[in-house]
Amino acid sequence: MSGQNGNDGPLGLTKKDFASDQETRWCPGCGDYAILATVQQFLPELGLPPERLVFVAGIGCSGRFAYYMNTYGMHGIHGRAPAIATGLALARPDLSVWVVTGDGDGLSIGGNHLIHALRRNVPIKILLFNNQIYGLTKGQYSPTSEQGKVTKSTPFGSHDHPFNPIALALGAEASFAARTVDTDRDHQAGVLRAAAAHEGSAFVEIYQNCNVFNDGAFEAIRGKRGRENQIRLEHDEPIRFGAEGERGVVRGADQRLRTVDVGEVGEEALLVHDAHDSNPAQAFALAHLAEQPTGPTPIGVFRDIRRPVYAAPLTRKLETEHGTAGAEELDALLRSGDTWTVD
Amino acid sequence: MSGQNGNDGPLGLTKKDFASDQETRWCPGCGDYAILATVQQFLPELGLPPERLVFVAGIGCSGRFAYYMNTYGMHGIHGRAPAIATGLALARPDLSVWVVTGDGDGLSIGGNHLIHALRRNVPIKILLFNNQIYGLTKGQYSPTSEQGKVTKSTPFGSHDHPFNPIALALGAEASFAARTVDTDRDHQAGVLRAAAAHEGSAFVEIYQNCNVFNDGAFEAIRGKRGRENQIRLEHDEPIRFGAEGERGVVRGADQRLRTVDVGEVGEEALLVHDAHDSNPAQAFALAHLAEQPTGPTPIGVFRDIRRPVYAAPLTRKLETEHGTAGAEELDALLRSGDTWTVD
Amino acid sequence: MIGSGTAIAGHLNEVIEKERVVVRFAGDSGDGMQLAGTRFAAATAMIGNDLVTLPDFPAEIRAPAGTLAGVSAFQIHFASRDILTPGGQPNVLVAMNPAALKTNLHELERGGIVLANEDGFSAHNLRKAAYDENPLEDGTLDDYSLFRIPMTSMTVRATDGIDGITSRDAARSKNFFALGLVSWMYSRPTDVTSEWIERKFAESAPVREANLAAFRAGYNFGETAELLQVHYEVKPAAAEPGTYRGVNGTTAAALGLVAASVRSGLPLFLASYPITPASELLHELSRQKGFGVRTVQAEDEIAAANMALGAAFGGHLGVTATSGPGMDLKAETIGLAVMLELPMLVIDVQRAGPSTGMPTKTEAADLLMAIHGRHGESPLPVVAASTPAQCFDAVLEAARIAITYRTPVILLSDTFLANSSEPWLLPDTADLPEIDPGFATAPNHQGADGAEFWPYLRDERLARPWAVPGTEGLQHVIGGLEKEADTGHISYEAANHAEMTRLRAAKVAGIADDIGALEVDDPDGADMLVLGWGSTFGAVKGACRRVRLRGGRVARAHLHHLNPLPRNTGEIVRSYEQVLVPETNTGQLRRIIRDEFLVDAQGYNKMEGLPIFAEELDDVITERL
Amino acid sequence: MIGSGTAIAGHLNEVIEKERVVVRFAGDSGDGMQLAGTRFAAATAMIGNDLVTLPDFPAEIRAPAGTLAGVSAFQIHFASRDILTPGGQPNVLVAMNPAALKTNLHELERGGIVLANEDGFSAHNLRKAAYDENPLEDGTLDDYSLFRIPMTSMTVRATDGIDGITSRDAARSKNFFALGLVSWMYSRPTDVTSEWIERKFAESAPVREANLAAFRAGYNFGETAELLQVHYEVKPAAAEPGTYRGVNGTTAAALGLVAASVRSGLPLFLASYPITPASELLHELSRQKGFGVRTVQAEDEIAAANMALGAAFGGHLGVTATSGPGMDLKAETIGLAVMLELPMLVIDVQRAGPSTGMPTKTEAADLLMAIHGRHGESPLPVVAASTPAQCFDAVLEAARIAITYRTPVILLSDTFLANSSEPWLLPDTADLPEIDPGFATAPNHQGADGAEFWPYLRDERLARPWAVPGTEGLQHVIGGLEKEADTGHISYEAANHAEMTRLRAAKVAGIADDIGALEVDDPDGADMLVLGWGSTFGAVKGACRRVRLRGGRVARAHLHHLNPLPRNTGEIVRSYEQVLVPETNTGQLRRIIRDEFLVDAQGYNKMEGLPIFAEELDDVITERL
Ligand SMILES: Cc1ncc(C[n+]2csc(CCOP(=O)(O)OP(=O)(O)O)c2C)c(N)n1
Ligand SMILES: Cc1ncc(C[n+]2csc(CCOP(=O)(O)OP(=O)(O)O)c2C)c(N)n1
Ligand code: SF4
Ligand code: SF4
Ligand SMILES: [Mg+2]
Ligand SMILES: [Mg+2]
Repeated sequence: MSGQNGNDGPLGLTKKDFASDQETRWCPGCGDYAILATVQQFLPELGLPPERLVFVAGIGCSGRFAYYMNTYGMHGIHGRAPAIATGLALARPDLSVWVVTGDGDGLSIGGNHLIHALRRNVPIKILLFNNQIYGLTKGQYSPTSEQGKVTKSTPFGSHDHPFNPIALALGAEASFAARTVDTDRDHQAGVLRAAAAHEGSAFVEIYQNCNVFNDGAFEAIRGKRGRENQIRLEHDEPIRFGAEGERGVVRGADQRLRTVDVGEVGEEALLVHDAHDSNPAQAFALAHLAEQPTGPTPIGVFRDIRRPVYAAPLTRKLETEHGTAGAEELDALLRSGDTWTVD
Repeated sequence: MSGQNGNDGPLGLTKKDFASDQETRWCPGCGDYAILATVQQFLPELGLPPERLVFVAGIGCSGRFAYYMNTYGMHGIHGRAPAIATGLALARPDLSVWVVTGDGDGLSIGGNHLIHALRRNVPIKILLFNNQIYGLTKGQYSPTSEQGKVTKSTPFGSHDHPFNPIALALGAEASFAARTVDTDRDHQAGVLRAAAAHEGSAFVEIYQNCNVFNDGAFEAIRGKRGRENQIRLEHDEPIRFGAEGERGVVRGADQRLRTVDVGEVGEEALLVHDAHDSNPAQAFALAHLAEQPTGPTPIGVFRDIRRPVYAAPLTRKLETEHGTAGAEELDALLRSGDTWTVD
Repeated sequence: MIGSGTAIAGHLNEVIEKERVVVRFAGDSGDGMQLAGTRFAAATAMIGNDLVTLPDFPAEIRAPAGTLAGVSAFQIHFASRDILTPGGQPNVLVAMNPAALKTNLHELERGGIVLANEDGFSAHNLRKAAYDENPLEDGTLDDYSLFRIPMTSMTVRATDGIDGITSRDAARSKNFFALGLVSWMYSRPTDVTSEWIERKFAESAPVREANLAAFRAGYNFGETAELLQVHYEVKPAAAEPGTYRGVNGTTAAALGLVAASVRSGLPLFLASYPITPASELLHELSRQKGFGVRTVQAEDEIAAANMALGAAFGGHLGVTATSGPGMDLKAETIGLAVMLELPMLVIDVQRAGPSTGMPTKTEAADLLMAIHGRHGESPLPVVAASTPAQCFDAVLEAARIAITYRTPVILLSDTFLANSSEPWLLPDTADLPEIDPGFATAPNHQGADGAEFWPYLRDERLARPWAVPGTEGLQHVIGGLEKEADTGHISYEAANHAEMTRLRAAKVAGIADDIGALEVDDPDGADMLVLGWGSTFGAVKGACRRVRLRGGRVARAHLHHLNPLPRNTGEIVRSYEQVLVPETNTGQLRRIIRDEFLVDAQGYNKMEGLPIFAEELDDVITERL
Repeated sequence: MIGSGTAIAGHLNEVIEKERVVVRFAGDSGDGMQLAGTRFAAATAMIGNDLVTLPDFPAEIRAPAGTLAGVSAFQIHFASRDILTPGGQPNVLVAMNPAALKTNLHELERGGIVLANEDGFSAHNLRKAAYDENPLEDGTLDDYSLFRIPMTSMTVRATDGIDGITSRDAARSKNFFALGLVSWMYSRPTDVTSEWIERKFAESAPVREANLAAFRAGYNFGETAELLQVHYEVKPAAAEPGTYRGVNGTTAAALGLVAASVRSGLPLFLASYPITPASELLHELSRQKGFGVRTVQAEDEIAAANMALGAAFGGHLGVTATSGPGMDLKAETIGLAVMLELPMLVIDVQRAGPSTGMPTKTEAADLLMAIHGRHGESPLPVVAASTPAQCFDAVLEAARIAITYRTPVILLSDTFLANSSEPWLLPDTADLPEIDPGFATAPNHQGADGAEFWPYLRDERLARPWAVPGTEGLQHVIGGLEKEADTGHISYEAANHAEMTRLRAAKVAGIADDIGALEVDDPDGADMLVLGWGSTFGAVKGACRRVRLRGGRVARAHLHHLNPLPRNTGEIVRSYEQVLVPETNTGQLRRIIRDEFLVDAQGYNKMEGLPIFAEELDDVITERL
């Protein structure tokens, strides 16, 4: 399918049209390389020329991403990318605005801008590279690090209960929330496709391996047998997983979601995923099926609903308004209200 | 019950022991007065002398609260009260630390500190006075204002989809989340009691009427027939409401929560509230039973679970450690590592 | 006792001509004093007096009625010649209740007129204002001309019979009674006000009628009343011909932004977070229709600044406005804008005090912060407005610099400028400066393998090319890391950092060639120069005039550009024996002048949350001459 | 070509005595150069040489191996007399690969020694470093003494036979080979290093053995090799008697904080958000056991500052540390602390550039921001550290001022001080200043209805009482709104604001009586004063010594307190014809001196992300004398 080779963009653009000439500067083996490759390969699908795309990045290893794209880009300050992107997207609805952030950039210092961007439903796509660590600053724990994490800043283990990024996004009224894996090219391309198609803000958490400071954090769903632990959510499909899809998800009598052997409960007992459900409760329950990606973990699109895009009609109105008003209108404006004349 | 008259504090303290001599400066009729009275009346129950309590307030009409308490207090800067309180609570576990904030202070500028305080589970009690408006700055819309709100800053209506504070708190891993109403003295006292008893951070949303800039926002559950719209959550009790409790909450076949006539479905079909459920999914679903408090709306304790309090054991250790180490230990510390002597 | 009603009996309805008058309306927040004041100002402007007004709100939203904290006042200074400040001591004080009298009396001129609403001085209100005795009776006012007028009851009587109006409603119209009375005292035309009432309350007949009745009653009372036999006339001021309107600094700034948008062709994008007093600009622009103005209420000041910067990257005129603590929060983003070299306008409506301070009071103590308040060396231009109406030009100038030089600019205003108003001689749009954004549209460098776009290849002004997203072939990435000169690639190279530091500073310093010289007003070769900036303009000009009227020799100059300073500033300050810098801070411009020019500039520094008035400055100058 | 191995053949294993030597180890980030350098420094300190080191990390976490961006270097300057800077031009350069050679060669002294790891110069690595020719062969090094040594292969051979070690692992030990070689060259003792290796790698026998073998091999190679027949000796420096340890600025600051906690009896509370280079302080203190030290990694710098402030309100020594952009974000909270008048320590480890700038490079351009970087008038004391070890005293002094005067204090350090190290003569705890928090424990005012506590009733130093929660009867509320003098109640009263503004300023200014006078080092009555602050200390002292050795007359003084300045500062600067202020900014202290004292101070300003070195400053002074 089209994510495979970037050669089929409507404009005949290919992966290399979206790659800059800058030398990549991540550690050898970093998961960021895989994400970069997948994004560059996917973008031709959008049918937009590179100059219509903007990547706004925060600070962190993830933030370097912008330099490697042959699009417009801004490498802003720590945690503020969603705000910068909001301003840009509201000013320029003709652009496709993407945010690249990290678990520290987006969830620690930038948490407030993230949740407000999501509730506002501004048309920006937010890619959060979650490696559960601060990479650029050489290995402190992050808001997604598991409790008890031993890092440079927590030599005796961290005390913080981590965020579940998807749950946080849903709690913040996100109209689109999804999760994918750095090295899982097809799945990632599928999620990017859905995010791009979504009107309004889209939140995409990407499990990303930091092989220097937090190697193997996602081994359970990224490693050799990882596929078996990936509970891939597909809209309107019963939720099942495992090597032969022999496992599934049901709601137990205690009202909670559980994983079961399909054999035992039967196919029809399985929960059917509804990504378009206007009520976020079910998606939230799925997000909490796994507190940490150390066992079976849902990935894919948790939620994708239609909701008015922030100020969309007004934005169109303003676009047409601007320019029509010139010197004459300005003179009139200045003279509005009580005026008097001296002669 | 004990909330009624403040006369029965274990220390024989009464309401007035917690009231300062400062003249209250809220608008006549403001809901803040009712909250102040209830809190002052409730506090004697804690069995703590006033000097052991600290109220850390943000900026806003709500922030004035601190001045009216005869406890220690800090009226900080806009949005930062949870961070100030976190520092104080970690430094001084012997104190009972309360935060007073507003929907703008706590959810707009201060959103990040709020969600991080909740996930950390620091022992602070956060009272968020939600009047769905910016009061002190004379009436701009807030993150909890309904979409389309006409205010000074949005003369043609706001474009923002509001936060659901309880849902946001649950998305941020809050171990305690509750909602109550300014004028509902007993219910409010009950919620405060539960919050005080909870170990770790407690988030309490209080619907508060701003009769000057947003009068009647909570009429549906605060007005004359308001009681009927209050879906009062009680742990282990079936969830029912209405004048004679004739209405209730069930989970429909579509997996969603619904309100029904108890008569039709029968008592046993009703959802039983489990505030101690380690999984926040159900509490989250209840939070979304009403997007705005304009009809039947759940109030009370949504969630109240035990989870390790941030660094509690370490804090105890540090307390004993400090002071034991003096000049001798310091000399030893300075001389640790490779040293050499010149003579 | 002097000044009681009877004392001035005798001369019947005498008309005394006055050159200048200061009237202050004071009452409870609920008494509608701001409204009465504004209407009085409107009528006054109409008949061609020059005027400056100054509202003074309570800090509390609605402090309990009758309390000292709840007093709301509105002062208007009007004259038959151009005036420059809202006036120091009022000549007339309208006091609707004891609290209003208590908080304002000490500022009234000795022998000044007190118009007291007798009905407001109930035992209850006296207690609220912490008066043991009734000041209308215990001699407190012996040194003033006191007039006791039962305004409330007379208003109720006047509105009696208007249906749909209870006497409780009726009492609410007493501010129009007061307005009517004062209008008569100063021979203001009644039609302007009556027509306004008709328009304003068109939809509610009872209210309209009640207000009209009260207004007429007050006016007629003045005319007929026995106790008040004298009234005054203030002739029109000789003003430049043209069309005028009354404007406060907030409105002038809002219009300046719209003008900058029209003249530059850039859509206006304002992102702000509410804060007193800057919120008003957000309110004003959010109502603006027809010019494609976009306003956003951000989640905080940091987001607001970043949204404005994002919009600027997209080719809009990105603006953010704030006050006090909000400025602190924008520092990091402003530093980023310095690095990105993108146009961005930061409007700082200064307010009193460090931290939360005194949010509703005025002060101008953010100057050094504007210049130095970011980590590292991050130079940027700073412009300051001088009068309410001049906020229009100041904003336009700040926008011109930002766009032309691709730099964030901090525009300094303050609470006094934002809230007070003056007549504004309306400009013709055609005469306003054209601003050319000069977007980059094509590659600007021939590289080994073809044409390239170098985002930091500068023009003769050292400004970099501004290529907005959507422009084909000019894709580039900018960021906060140090970048290589010309190419804009990331660089940690020692010599390059030195060069870029120099370039950023030189670009800003070079703006001095583009802002004109500092003008000095020195008619008679003085030894002392009074150097002003910001809202001290009126006070300095007024004080100098007063000194000169008494034959004193004093020169004055006013800085609208604080960074860079006009080229001739040093030459000027060095040419005077004394340089006096009046500021509502502890001497911030003074420090700059001393550092830059090694001139022993001295200060007059007022830290009271109030503007500096011509009268007090006159004393200071006189004493030091 | 001069300087090739053969060229200096003849004099066999000759020992040449040297006064001072600068060695730089340079290689790929993966080559362990920092480790080699640190151990060389340790051994050097042990034998009593004086020394200063300077590490230079790449900005990238792990730039691709072999690239220019990936080069990591460590420089050590050691001598038989006290020295003050990490040295300008190295005498010896160890280059483990082509990239290391390329990025460092230009700084090597003419004719200096290059020890190149021949094995590292593969075609692949040459390409990575963008060399077309092999610089070891194309004459690039004709002007230097080049020694080509196959360090990798010799290391592999030396470790051959150690079981559990593949040749790939073995190659990793090559940094110890280099260390051994240089240790021989400068006659460093081997035992210190061997013992350290034993301890450090105790748990992994293979690694331990491999490193030991590599180290010995390198040392023996030096002794036996034909090509390298000369080695050097640097005699111990005459140092004050006492116990020493090597320390960098980060460790010294961390220990200073613990000392301040012990001497004041206040528990230490550090809240920080990670940022280069300040993170290291958080790391260091988070490891600290036994002194009740609490560290918190906050969600951002704003939260960190507020947590520290909250802890301070609770009676802890509240500290927050950051760099660059982090300082911008703390401004609002620092302003609140100024209003609250609570002790709080803000440590700013300055780094290069505005915005994100050059995060791993050094610069000291936050001085004016520290003083003016908040809205309104919010004065606070500023202290600056001068050498790595002096960070201990500077922190202690800053804490003393904060606690004694109830004020936030900004302590300025920088990347250079934080990362470089020097020998530290350890103090006796008993000799350290006692700090008395003097908590308020009882009411301090007799009110109408009994005893009251007034939180703003000041002592003779103008410091307010500090009553911590939990103290019975002293309940009070403090906040950011302006407050009435003495009582601390909210006040918007004009005169009160003026008075409080004066008091806040006077309190800070008064600290000048408590910090001692500025000392001048002027042996022979010079006309020029070199005035330093912060990390220029070593360079200024060293440069002056060099000038004097050549018979030049120059005076020097160093400011540890930047606000307030020592009382005699004006007197001193006025007493010299020339005042030279060297800074790694565009002239921030210079501005202060000019403004305060109207003295025409001149600057030497270096903006290269590097410290100022004695050599270059010597030239500047000499040229201006
Ligand atoms: C205001 C500010 N504070 C702190 C920093 C230092 N800093 C840079 S990146 C970063 C966190 C990086 O973590 P994350 O967002 O997870 O990105 P990663 O490197 O893991 O991809 C920090 C703390 C900064 N640049 N600016
Ligand atoms: C940094 C900063 N930004 C803005 C303000 C202005 N401000 C004060 S309170 C407030 C919002 C108040 O709304 P809310 O938190 O809902 O409290 P309420 O007045 O409604 O109780 C704002 C914007 C400020 N004081 N500080
Ligand atoms: S530190 Fe981790 S996240 Fe950063 S580049 Fe290296 S591997 Fe990737
Ligand atoms: S503005 Fe609203 S919230 Fe504030 S005091 Fe008045 S009524 Fe209460
Ligand atoms: Mg990360
Ligand atoms: Mg509110």
